[in-house]
Order: sequence, then structure tokens, then C-alpha cells
Amino acid sequence: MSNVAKRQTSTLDKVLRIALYVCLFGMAAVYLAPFLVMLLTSLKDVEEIRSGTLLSLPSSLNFDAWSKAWSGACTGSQCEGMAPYFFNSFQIVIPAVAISTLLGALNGYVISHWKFKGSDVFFAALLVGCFIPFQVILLPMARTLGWLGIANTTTGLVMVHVVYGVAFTTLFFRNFYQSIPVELVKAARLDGAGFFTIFYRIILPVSTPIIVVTVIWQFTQIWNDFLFGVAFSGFDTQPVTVALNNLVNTSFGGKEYNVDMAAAIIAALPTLVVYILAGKYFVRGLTAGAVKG
Amino acid sequence: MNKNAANAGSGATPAGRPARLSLADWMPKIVMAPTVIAAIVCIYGYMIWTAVLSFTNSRMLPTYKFVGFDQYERLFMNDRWMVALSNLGIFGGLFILICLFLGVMLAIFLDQKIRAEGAIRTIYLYPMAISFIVTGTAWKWLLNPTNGIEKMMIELGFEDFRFNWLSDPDMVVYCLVIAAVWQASGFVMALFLAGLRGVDSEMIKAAQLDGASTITTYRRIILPSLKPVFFSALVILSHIAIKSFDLVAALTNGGPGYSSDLPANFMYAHAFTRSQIGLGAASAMVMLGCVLAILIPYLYSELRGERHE
Amino acid sequence: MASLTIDNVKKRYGQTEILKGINISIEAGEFLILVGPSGCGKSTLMNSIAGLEDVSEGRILIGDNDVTYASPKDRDIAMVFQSYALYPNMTVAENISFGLEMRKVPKEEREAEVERVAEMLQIGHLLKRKPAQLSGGQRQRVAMGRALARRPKMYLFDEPLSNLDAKLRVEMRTEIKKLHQKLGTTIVYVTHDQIEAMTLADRIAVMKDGEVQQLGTPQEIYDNPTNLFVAGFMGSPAMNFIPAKVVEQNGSYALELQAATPTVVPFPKPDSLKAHVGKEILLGLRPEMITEPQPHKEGKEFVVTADIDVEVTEPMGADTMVLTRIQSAEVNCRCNPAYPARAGEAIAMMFDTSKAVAFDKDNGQRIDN
Amino acid sequence: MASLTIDNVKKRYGQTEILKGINISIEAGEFLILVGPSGCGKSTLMNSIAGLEDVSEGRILIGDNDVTYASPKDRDIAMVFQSYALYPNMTVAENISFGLEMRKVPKEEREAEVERVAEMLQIGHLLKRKPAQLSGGQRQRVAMGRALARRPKMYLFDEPLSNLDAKLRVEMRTEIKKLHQKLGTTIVYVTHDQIEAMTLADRIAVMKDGEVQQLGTPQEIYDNPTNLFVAGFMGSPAMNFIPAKVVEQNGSYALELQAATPTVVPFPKPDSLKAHVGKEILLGLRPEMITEPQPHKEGKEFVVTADIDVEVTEPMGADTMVLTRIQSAEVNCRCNPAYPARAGEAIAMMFDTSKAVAFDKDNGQRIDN
Amino acid sequence: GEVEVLHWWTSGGEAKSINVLKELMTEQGHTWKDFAVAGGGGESAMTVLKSRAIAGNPPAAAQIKGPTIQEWGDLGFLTNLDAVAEKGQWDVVLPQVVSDVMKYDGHYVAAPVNVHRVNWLWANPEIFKKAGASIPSTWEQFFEAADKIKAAGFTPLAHGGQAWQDATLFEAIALAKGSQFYSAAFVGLDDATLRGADMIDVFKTFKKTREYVDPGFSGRDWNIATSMVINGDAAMQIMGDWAKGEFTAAGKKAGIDYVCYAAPGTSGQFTFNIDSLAMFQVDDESAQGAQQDLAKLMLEPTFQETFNLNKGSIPARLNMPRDKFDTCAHASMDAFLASSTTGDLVPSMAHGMAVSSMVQGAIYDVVTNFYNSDSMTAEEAVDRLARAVKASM
Ligand SMILES: Nc1ncnc2c1ncn2[C@@H]1O[C@H](COP(=O)(O)OP(=O)(O)OP(=O)(O)O)[C@@H](O)[C@H]1O
Ligand SMILES: Nc1ncnc2c1ncn2[C@@H]1O[C@H](COP(=O)(O)OP(=O)(O)OP(=O)(O)O)[C@@H](O)[C@H]1O
Ligand SMILES: [Mg+2]
Ligand SMILES: [Mg+2]
Repeated sequence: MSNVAKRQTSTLDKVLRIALYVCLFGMAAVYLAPFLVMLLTSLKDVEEIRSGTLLSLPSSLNFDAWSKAWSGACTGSQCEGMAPYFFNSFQIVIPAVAISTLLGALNGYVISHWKFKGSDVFFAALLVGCFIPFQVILLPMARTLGWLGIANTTTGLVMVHVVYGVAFTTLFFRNFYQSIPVELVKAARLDGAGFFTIFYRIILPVSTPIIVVTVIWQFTQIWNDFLFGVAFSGFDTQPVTVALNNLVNTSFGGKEYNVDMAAAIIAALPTLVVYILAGKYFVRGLTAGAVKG
Repeated sequence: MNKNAANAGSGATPAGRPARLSLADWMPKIVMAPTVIAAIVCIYGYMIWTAVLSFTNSRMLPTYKFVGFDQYERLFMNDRWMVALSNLGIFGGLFILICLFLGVMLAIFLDQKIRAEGAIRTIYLYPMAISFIVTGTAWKWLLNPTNGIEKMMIELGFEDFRFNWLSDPDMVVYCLVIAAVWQASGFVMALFLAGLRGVDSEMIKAAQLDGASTITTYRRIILPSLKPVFFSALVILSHIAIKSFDLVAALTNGGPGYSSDLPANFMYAHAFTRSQIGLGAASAMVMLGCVLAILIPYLYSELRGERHE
Repeated sequence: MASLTIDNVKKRYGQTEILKGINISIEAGEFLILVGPSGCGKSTLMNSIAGLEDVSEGRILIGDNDVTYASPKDRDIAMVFQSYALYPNMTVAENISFGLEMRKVPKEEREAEVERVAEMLQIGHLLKRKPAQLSGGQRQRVAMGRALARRPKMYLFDEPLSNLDAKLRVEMRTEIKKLHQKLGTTIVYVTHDQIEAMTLADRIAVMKDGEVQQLGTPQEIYDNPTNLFVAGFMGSPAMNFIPAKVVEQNGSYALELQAATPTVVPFPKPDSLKAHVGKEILLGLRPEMITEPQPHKEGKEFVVTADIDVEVTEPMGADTMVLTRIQSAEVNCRCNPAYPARAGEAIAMMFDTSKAVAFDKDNGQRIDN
Repeated sequence: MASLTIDNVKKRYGQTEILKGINISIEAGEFLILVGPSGCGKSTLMNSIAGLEDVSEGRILIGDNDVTYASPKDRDIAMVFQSYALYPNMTVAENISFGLEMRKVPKEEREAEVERVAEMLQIGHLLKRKPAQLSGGQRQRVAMGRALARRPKMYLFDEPLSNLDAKLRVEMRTEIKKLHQKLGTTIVYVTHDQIEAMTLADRIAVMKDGEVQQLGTPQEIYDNPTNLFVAGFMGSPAMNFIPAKVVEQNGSYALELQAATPTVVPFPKPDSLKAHVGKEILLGLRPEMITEPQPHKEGKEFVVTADIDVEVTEPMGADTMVLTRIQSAEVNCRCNPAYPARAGEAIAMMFDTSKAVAFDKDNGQRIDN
Repeated sequence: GEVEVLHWWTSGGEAKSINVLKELMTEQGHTWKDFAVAGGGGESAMTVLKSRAIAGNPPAAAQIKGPTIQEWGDLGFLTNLDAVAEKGQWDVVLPQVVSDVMKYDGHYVAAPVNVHRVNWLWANPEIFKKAGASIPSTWEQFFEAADKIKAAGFTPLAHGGQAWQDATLFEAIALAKGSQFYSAAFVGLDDATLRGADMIDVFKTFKKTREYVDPGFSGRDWNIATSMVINGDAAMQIMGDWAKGEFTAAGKKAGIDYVCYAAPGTSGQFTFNIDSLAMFQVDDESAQGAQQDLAKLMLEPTFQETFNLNKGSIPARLNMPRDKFDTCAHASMDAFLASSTTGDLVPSMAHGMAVSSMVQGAIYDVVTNFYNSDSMTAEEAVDRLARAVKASM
């Protein structure tokens, strides 16, 4: 309701507004608490963690854990930290997100504006499909990838992520496109625009908010995926979550919680960056005022 | 906005319609084809395969010695499975409801021209970013009776404060809910925020003139027009609920005992750790069956109802 | 430029039949106007012609091609939507040039065309705006511009001027007329404006409840409506339907009205009344045919003066509408504002029945054809 | 019911000033009609009154309350939006009753009211539909219904009848008039329909480019426009502006027109012409004042007959518009269809200047006031 | 050639140990592809292994142990190491129990790296002193001591409430009933034994220990529990010899800062847990060569020594120089040798050496649920145990 006029505020309004901010910041604090624990822990040394309370401030800022997590900690027999695995993850995430988002957008567009016989049924079937527990598809998928000759490769992983991500992306886009007036598509068809032109020129430009949401979802899902990452990657294509898991599951010679926490935060950085960047495009939609009635 | 113009048309295509071979007419189908193929093979193919396995006594790797409904019988004799199922009911229900509520509420609050919207939005979203492999540990600490919130509160002077859900077999499932809500509600918020950003402003004006307060405007005008978004959110949330695996693995590992086990963990443990693929497959089929029982009627009404909007 | 044949087209939404077998056929280059009450299916028919809705039955031919199942873009039609359907993410200029771009018109030509159209529609200063920043009438003009920029085989206009002020509307109407004369493109046009209908159309199709009631030239429709509905629909204020008894008079037939005093008026085709002698029928007479007595007309054939009771007067600037009553029927008379009609009094009115028509009271059909 | 005072209201979108200081004040219960060319700021003004847009400057008072910064729902106003703004997820019935529900009207009353309104608007059979399933005109009526169901202090109607057919429009117009008479609610109404404006309004405000040009009763606006713009805007076809030279004649002043032959016509307020003797001014004469010679009028004061060149004739049913030319100016004459005007020939026309007005050629202001 | 090795030796000491092997391999001119998947006692690694095997692309070597080796052998995935074994005289250098586990169908298919003793009691002598208690050698003594310790304000038993830790504790208590009982129950899976009075007794003792653990135990990692002993918060922990690594890392000295004893009532008995790498069939010939070399290197004394020094366990091969090992390891080695002849050397149920993973899982479920349940009686538990075991066979 941003278009509600700004007007001279009454006391009640002011009180409500303050309450709103209090509520928002309060929730923000709640959301932040676990992160704060992680952050503070990552800045303490092992001794402090053992003795202090969760939210006690570290006695001195100590970024050793961070540098260790980044480049020194052992993940398996290598002790190169998280750094090398970032590249692997990016190699998987970027194509997988791009392809699944694009496919989802196209599917959503077809299902909401180019219906054909069975398209609705297919959509329903696709949705049902996304409830299949991922654990059960590990083995048949491994076999399939083996057949295709892309077992334990990045390509294979990308494919797996695309296949199981597309149901969600389709869902997001379809439900968003549902509210775009069919008249727009009709007008464009009369103007002589074809299937793709309409998509590219008319539909995509108004899709930014949903693209943002989809990218956020897909990026997070794929970046944080462990199951597929571990099962279908090769020894040299392991994504960052597998490294993180290895790093965290050190149970010999004292757990270095500060390094674990630092590593986790580092592993989450790309996702956070995506949130911040993509968030900028959360602009107000543009459909309003285009048609009458 | 004859929304159903296109669909009604397709439904009512007369039998006499000549088959056309123009590429343009086939475009929608061609575009959908990869997804259709992938879905048929990688979702339904595997589903059938799993169904087949659930009737075999496959152990470490799939074999095809059929044993009828034995696995299902064993499954429902298994106390741990029953615990997992009822946990899923409690966990899923609470998780979805609370997430929807929080998500909608926060999205609406954030839509009030908030100064630091970008920052706050990212704060609400960030829990999604961090893998549960580690946040599980942080939550474990926070919820731990001896050194988490309880200790903090006691230090703050609330001597009698007790918070020991994590070690209480009856309450531990609520710990899962807390952590899961923390993680997913931000995304629901984002989903709704995106929806809110597409609502026609004229309609809102009309509602204001009709005398609707801000709250009523949201409740009666804006949110109903976001029905598709609810639909998305619901599917996503139930998906998360049903597949919550990392969460349990990291936070409670099913404990105390197996009181916080969820079907996904049960399935994984049996299919992979305990070499009982047959039983695992059966449990997967039961999970799927439960989902379908809830989802299909809903899908049906959604996809029907939407035709007239 | 192509002829248009609509052959028994039906359209159903679920159970409800919206178009109940439409048959219309016009020549290449004709200007067809669709009129009819709100909700009678005009827009639906337009959409069907454009190929934006599948028809449930029947055929549509453009020229000699059966396009019933052709895709919209292959029909080469430009349309102005009743709901505008502007592309919200494009500027006005982009909205207008999009269609040209799709047809691969080079950039310079497109720009020139946008300029031309914008000037014609007086929206030159708005080219950089987005639709959301326009007023209602401006949006409507952009919607027009989008169609006018192209040179299709056929134009479809769905109430394209409804949100414009009178002056602009006249100008636009003239532009459309000029365009039609210059290009000779076939045009189908929906309007609720009588003047638009009368001045623009080569032919008018009057629709009601998904059926075509009459298809004819404006003059035919106006002077020779086939039934009560068409007669009552065209013309504003509507034709008066005055209950009248068929009487025999001097071997011919005439009509007796129950004005303040019973009055017998002649009828142009007396023989057609023969079958109805003694029965009550409805006499159709347009308001401009009932005026204050005009000396230069009096005494002419078909002109009769009688007193009637005035109920209300409504000044309309150029004329004053005088609402009178004959039996149960309200009768509108179009008088000079100076004529001293006063509510509640009877006053003399001159009936000119030279163009009168007669309808069966029961089924509403013309009886004098 | 409340009076409305708009006090120097300005509205800017970014740099552009859309409303440039509007001053209007009407009594409680008055029916104000806003007219003006497309894009002149009518809808913007309506939105400002309703509180849907913040004004950049100035004050708005409803009754004695300064509501400039009040929230829309506290102003107790019902509005019909030009773009309808129906709630797409509600049925027609729900759309109509929503406002009542918000005002806590009990369910039975609401239902009764919905019925009543729906019947009045002839949308009773559509109550269960969603807006997307309606035709343009039906949507517009639902938008009307939403406003009419309520009993607010003030109604705002933004072109509420533009998409209705003529017949329905007349009926709706009558309903609105009745409603106004019965409830006496203050109404602000935007229309492009001259007849609506003339028949409904207590007062008309003519706007142009964000400024009010004239505020007055319909008759004032029609007969006594303050400037060329108002004169040209109201009336369809528009008033003729005929270049004329002020000449002195018999101690009084008159105007000389360059018809087929120069003709001198009298002027109702000759003295006001004094200052312009010898100069060219514009004589404003409505088309219905230039007709075929009518025997019963000839010889009266202010009636002069002269020959003019016919350019085009346009039959409009009841009348025929004859387009003629005097010097550079096109002149519309409203004639009986029977009058044998033919393009290219000169024909006699009767000028009735009893209601003529005169404008300064340069600044367009009236000079005879 | 190349060897790809799938394992979950990712923690500090383990990783160091495995690096030794890697270097040795590299010296031999082979390429070592390290595929480490940590966590959950190898759950994830097993998942990976299955997925790779089914994709037709298994690693050359994978960390598999106990009966699982037989299962993989059954499926025909493992390769034959007999040639290497013969050259290295594995039959001689490896104790019978160990070599049995490494063979499938009479052929070597896997190579062992170490032997863990599971039935250890780790204690903090300081606390015992303070509480005036002495280190228990029977369960009766245990509870006596525990009461004193509790009274002195310490946690008597450091424990982590995870299924495998519960099972480790449980199995130690069962072992105290005698090796025969243990074997009948957890190796033979004898129904009568599982339902017997002794078993009920075991459950009761097991449940009783619950009173001596602190309230925050549930879900706790084992190493945190160990650190409670190290820090002087808790007096004892029953845990395998890998716990030693924690003490060492904290700078504690065996015999001084902490002491290691056999779990109560099990001195002279030895529950073993053997880590090993099984070799999978690979197509590439050079890879096969590397694989054989890997197997050979693993049994070399140098590697066995370094690995076990790091891991806290004892070498799988006999007759190794023991001077570098500490007292606890010496005790372990002695017990290993002694028990191997008396039948007191038993496979660890809790660590997957005794039974298939299915049975193991079933036992876990009953044990952990019993331990955390307030209402279940020992009799019920025994019944459930017997039924669960039967159902999963
Ligand atoms: N958001 C906006 N930004 C900039 N200019 C705008 C915006 N909205 C409207 N305008 C301009 O303000 C002017 C007045 O608009 P308004 O809608 O009030 O016109 P109107 O008198 O209602 O016209 P119409 O009869 O066509 O509906 C128009 O010229 C329009 O282009
Ligand atoms: N999607 C739909 N489902 C059911 N009925 C519909 C649908 N769309 C339109 N209709 C009905 O079809 C009829 C014809 O609609 P159409 O839009 O063609 O009318 P119209 O003649 O253009 O009217 P108007 O002059 O008001 O624009 C209307 O009565 C309308 O209610
Ligand atoms: Mg229409
Ligand atoms: Mg407007």
C-alpha cells in the first residue's frame, strides 16, 4: 500500500508506526540471535567458548578462526579450508539456477497463458512429484546418470538440480503469471508477436519480483544441498556443503567450534550476497493501471 | 480480464479442428517437453521403481525378490515409524501454520514503506542461507537446558525459568518447529512480499473508499487476491516439512531415544544406514501416499477454482 | 483489405451460450458497426474474429480464407481492446511501435509512424510515459494508436472513443473516417454512440442477446427497423411506440391515437394495415416527428396536429424534449426550446407520420413490410 | 450531504503541475459536473477529493471540516472509478456489499440493498459472477453498484456511463437523477456526454489544463460561456465561431459576415461592441441557430437570412448537419433533413443571433459582458 | 595408477594418519584421490558408496568394516587381494579374528588398519579423590562410587544421548555378564538369551546409570562428554579408545590426569572394532596395480604405527614394536593378545562388528528408546529387543 498518501500523522498513527518498527526490529533480533551466537563464537577462541556463555562478547576480536576456516582447516586429508570448494559450488549453482529458473518461467508462462489440453493436469502431476522424498531417488538417479555417462560430474549434478528444481520454479512462475491479464497476451498476439517474443517482451519485464524469489529459492536450495552434492559429485567436484560437513565433523582432538561457525558463515556468504543483490529488485510490480476492470 | 478465455477455449476445441503443423502452434508443447520428459522419467519413473522395491526384500542394494506386503506390515509394526509419522503430523501442521502466519505478517509489515526494508528483509531471509549442518549446532546450544536460553534467563535473574524441551521426549518436536520456522518463515515473507508488490493500486484505493481499514483491506482485498501465492507457499512449506531431514539430523539426531524422528530420517536410516531398502521404499511410499491424500483434493480445487478468476 | 464472412458462429462459456449463431457478411473495405445492449456479445464476437477466443461452432472467413483456426497473428488484424490492454512495462511510444517491430518494419519508419499516429491522436507529448501515468482518455488513445500504426487487412475497434471528450471524439471520428476512405481497409467497430454509428457505418449490425437482429445501412436501420427492438435501440431519444387502433377510413386504413382527444393519423403504407383492422398495434414515430406545430409544414400530407398531455420537459440546449403521454405510452417530442410546453397542461403537437412504421404488439415484428 | 470547498488545490507529479490551483465551492446537495478535455485533470481532482492522492498545495473542505489530510475512509465518500477497480476475487454481489459490510450494516440489510441496486442497474442475473466474467458495460455497472449501495456524504462518479449503450445510459441517468432528488446527496460527476452534463448538473465546472475555466449552471455555461474554450467545448456539434467585422449602423453596432455575399447581422448587446468598431472579432453562434429559413420566424428581430456555400452534408437522423464556410471558418448548420442543401452550391440559411456571443480574436475572452 | 579412496577419517588425527598413507602411495608413483565424506559414523559415506556403485563407478577403496564387507562381497563388488596377502603373509601377521573379517569367501578383499577396544572406562582421578571413591571394577562398585561422586557435587557418568553411545554403554554392561552371554546375545542373536533374566538384569543396570548422568546429556556428542571428564565436571565415561585422542589434545597425561580401565566387570575382555579399507573392482589396469600397492602399504608396520599412534587404537598386526605407545595402548594390546585365546575377544555390537546393520539398527532403536523412556520396564524392553531382532533378520 505504498500508494497510500502520506499525510500529516495523528498521534495514534505515530504510536502505531512506532509499534510497527518495534515489532519489526524485535523480530529481526529474534532472527538474528542464532546468527549472533555463531558470529560471536567464531570470534572467540576455543577456551573462551568452553568457559563463557553463548552471548558473551569475545574478550578480543580474533579472526584466526575465519582465516583458518577459509584456507587452513582440514576437510578430509586436505587442509586447504573452504576456499577450493567455492569454485565447485559456483560451477554447479550458476548453471543450475539459470536453467531451472528459465525453464520454470517458460513452463509457468505456458501453463498460465498458452494452455493446451493436459497442461493443467501436467502441472498438478509436476507438483505432486516434488513431494517425492529425495532420498528414494538417489539410487535410480545414480543409475541414470551412469547410463548417461555423467555420473560424478558437475554436469550430472546440474542436471539433477534442474530436474528437481523445475517443479518449484514452475509453481512460482505459474502462480505469478496467473495474475497477468490475458488481454496483454492477446494484444501482443494481434500485434504479431510470437510465443517467445511475447514472453521476452511482455511477460519477462513484469516478472522481476518473482524472478527474485525464484532465484533466491533455487540458489539457496542448490547451494545448501548436501544430499545430492555428496552422492553425485566426484572427489574433485564436491560442493562447499560437503566440505563444510567434513570440516564440522571433526571429532578428534577437540572440536573447534569457532572454526566451524566461521566456516558456516563463510559458506553462506554467496547466498547472502544473492539476497542482498536480488533484494534490490523487489520493486513494486508494474501491472497496475494497464487495463480497465 | 477474461482469465478463462484461453482455457475455456482450449477445453472447447471442436473436434473438427484441423491438425496444424505450424511450428508456432507447437511451441508451447515443445517448450514444456523437456520438463515433461524429466518428470516422467525422474519423478514418476523413479516413483514406480520405488513402489516396486517396496514389494521386495531389497537390503543393501535393490534386488527383485518379491515379498508382497511384508515390508508394509513390518513398517506399521515398527514403533519408531509410528512415532515418526505422528511427529510429522505435529511438526508439519505447526510449522506450516506458523510460517504462513509469520510470513504474511512480516510481509505486510514490511510493505508499509519501512525505512530499512532492504536490511530487515535480508535479516529475515538469511536463515535460509546457512546450512543446517551448522545452524543445528547453534540451535542445539541455544535450546540446551544447561547452557542455552535457560542459562541466560537464569543469569538475568529469572531463577525459575526452565526450558528443557530438547531433552524432553514429549516436547522435543516443538524444538524442531522452532528451528524450522526460524529458517523458512523469511522465505514465505519474501514470497508474499513479491505478491504484494504486484497488487493493483486502484483496487486498494477502492477498498479505502469503501471504508475498509488497513487491516481489513489486507484481509479482504489484498490477501484473497494473493491466493496463488498462498498456494505456492503451502506447497513449498509442506515440501520442506516432509523432507525435513538435515534439521533432525543436526538438531536432535532423532533423540532423545527416537522421539524426534521424522519419516524422512526413518526412511534414510533404513534405506542407507541399515541396509533395508525394501522397508525404506515402503516408508517412502507411505509418505507419498499421505501427501497425495492431502494434496490432490487441494490441487483439484485450486486448479478448478482459479479458472474463474 | 478483405471481405469478412461470419458463418453461424456460436460461442459458449461453459453452459451459457453467448453467441447464438451469428451470420454476418461484409464486402472488402466496408465499415461495419456493431451495436447492441451491454452484454449482448459484441466484444466476444470481436475477439472471435481476431482469433483471441476459439469459437465453439461455425466458421470465420477473411477474404476467401477460412481462418476459424488460424492463429491471431496470421490473420493480420489490428484491434483496439475495450479494456485497452496496454503493455504496462512499455512507454507509449513502445506500445505503439511494438506491432510494427513485430512485422519487422525498420526503425526509422517505425519512428516516423509513431510520430504520425501520436500527432493524429494528440498524444505526442506523452510518448515517453508509461501507461500508468496516463489519464483514462489518454490510455484509450494509446490503444487506438497501437492499432492505427499498423496497416492490417482489417481493423477491429471495440468502443474506441468512449472515454474521450465530445470534441476529441468528433475529431477522432473524422480521423477514422478519413483513414477508412484513404486506405479502404475493412473495419469492424463497436460503439454505443448513435452519431458514431450513423456517420461512420457502411453497415450496421444490431445485436441482442447473442443474435443479430438486423444488418443494414444506417438509413435502413434508422428508417426501416425490422422489429421493435431495433427501432427502440437506434436513435436517441428512442423512437416512440404509440398504441394505436387500425381503423378503416375512406376505403383506406389509418390509425387512431388516444391523444388528449382521439385523433386519426394517416399511415404511409395503409394497405399493410388491412389485416389488423380493429386491432391495436404499435405506431413507431421518432421524437423529431412530433414537434411544435410548424406553419410551413402544416397541411402537408401525413401531417396532423393534436393536443397531448405534457408530463415533463427536459431542455437539452438546441432542443427541448417534451415528455408526453398517450394512453400508457410515454411519448417524447422534440420541440424548439421556445415552445411553451408546461408540465401538467395539454399542448398542441404536430405529428408527421410520413416515416412512421407499425409493429405487431405481441411479437414486436414490423407489420408494414 | 455536505458542501464541498476546493480551495486553491494544486497537484504535481514530479515536475509537471497537473492541477494548477483549483477553486470550486458548491453547496450541500448540489450536483456538480466536471467536464474538460481528456487529460485535463478531472480524475486527478476526483482522487484528491476522495483522499486517494495527496494534494501538493491547497485545502479541501467537506462541510466545515478540513479533510485535506483525512484518510479516505474518514471522508465518507463513495466513488465510481474510471477504471472500475473492481475486486477481482469477489463476486459481483460481494463487490457491491463490501462497502456496507465495512460500515457494519447487518447482513439482511446488505442483501436487500444488493438486490435493490442490482435490479436498478439490471445486473441481477450477474450477482454470482466474478468481474472477469463480465462485459465492459456490465463491469461498469457493478462499479456503479458499489457506490450506489452506500449512503455516503458525497458521491464521486468518474465517467460512470461511458461504456453503456444509449438506452441504458438514459435509464441510468434518470436513476441517478432520481437518486439525487431523493437523497439530496452532494455529487461530483465527470462526464464527456453533453446531454448528461446538461440534464444532470446543478452546476458545471469546465476544466482545461488543470484550471477551472468557468463554473456555473448548465444554462449559464451554454448560453453565456466566458471564453472561446468553454463556448467551443460545450455543445455538440460545437458553437460556430464566425469571423465578423464590427460595423456601426444606425447609431448602433452590428456585425458584418463574409457569407456568399457580405451580410450584416444584428447583435443582442450592440453597445459592448463599441470598443471594437472596425476590428474583426469572433461571433459565436450555435449550429441550431443557423437553419433553413423558417417562415414562422422570418422577419423577427435578430433573424437574418443569407446565402452561404455548402461544403458537406452529414445526415444524423433527426437533423442533417450542413457544413458551410464563411471566410476561413467552418460553420455548422443544423437543418431539416428535407432541406435540399447540396455540396458545392450556395444555399439560403437563416441566422438567429438572439443568443449570439462575441469573443476577442486574440485572447479568446468574451467581449460582450 | 590412481586410487580413489572413499573414507570418513576426516578428524584431525585421522586425517593426519591417512595422509601418511597418501604420501606413501605418492612415493610409489601413484595418484591418491581423496574422497572424504565425514559425519554420522559413515552414514553419508555409505550413501555415496552405494550411489557410486550403482552408477557403475565405485571408488577403488572404501572404508568398510565388519559384516558389511561380507554384504558387499555378496554383491560381487569386491576385488581379490590374495596375492598381496600372500606376499605380506597376512595370515601370519594378522590375528585370526581380524583376518576373518577381512575375507570374503576365503579370499582377502579388505585390509585392516587398526583395532579399537570399545569397553574402556575413562576416569578423572582428581574427582575420585575429592569424592573419596575408588575406581569401580564391577557395576555394584560403580553405583557405590557414583553415589559418592554425586554427593560430592559432580556428574558421575559423562554420557552423550545418541543412539550409538547408548548402545556402547549398554554393550559394556552386557559384556560384564560374561563373554558367552554377550556372544550368544549379540553374535548368535539367540532368542532365549535375548529374553533371558540376565538380559533383563542388563537393562535394569543400564537404566540405573541414567540417574548418574546430567540432565543435558541428550544429543550430546561423545567428545563433549569426554571434555566433561577432562574439565573435571564428570568423573567417568565409558567409551572406546578413540576418547584418548581428546585427552591427549587437551594436554592430559595418561595415568596422571586421567586413567583408563576396562569397563566395570570386563577386565580381560575385549570388544573390538576394526577399521579397514575394502577394495572394489576397477577396470583400469594401472588402477588395479595401485590398489594392490595400497593394500600392501596399509599392512606395513610404519603405517600401522603412525596411524594408530594418531588414532589411539592399536595396530591390527601383531608383534609390532610398542615403545612409542602409551600405557593405555599397552593395556589394550595385552588384553587383545590375552583375550584372543580365551574367547573373551568379542566383536562390538554397537560399532557394527557383530551383526548386520539391520539387526544393529533394530537393537539401537530398542536400547535408545528404553534409555530415554520413563515408562518402559526392563521386561518390556527385553521383549521388544527379541522381537525387533527377529523382525530384522
Ligand atoms: N502518475 C502520473 N504521472 C505523471 N502524470 C500523470 C500521472 N497520472 C496522470 N498524469 C497526467 O495528469 C493529467 C491529468 O490526468 P487525469 O487522469 O486527471 O485526466 P482526466 O481529466 O481524468 O482525463 P480523461 O478524461 O482522459 O480521463 C494527464 O495529462 C495525465 O497524463
Ligand atoms: N468468461 C466469461 N464467462 C461467462 N460469461 C462471460 C464471460 N465473459 C463474458 N461473458 C458474458 O458474455 C456476454 C457477452 O459479453 P461481451 O463482452 O461480448 O459483451 P459486450 O456486448 O461487449 O458488452 P459491453 O457493451 O458491455 O462491452 C456478457 O453477458 C458477459 O456477461
Ligand atoms: Mg464489450
Ligand atoms: Mg479521467
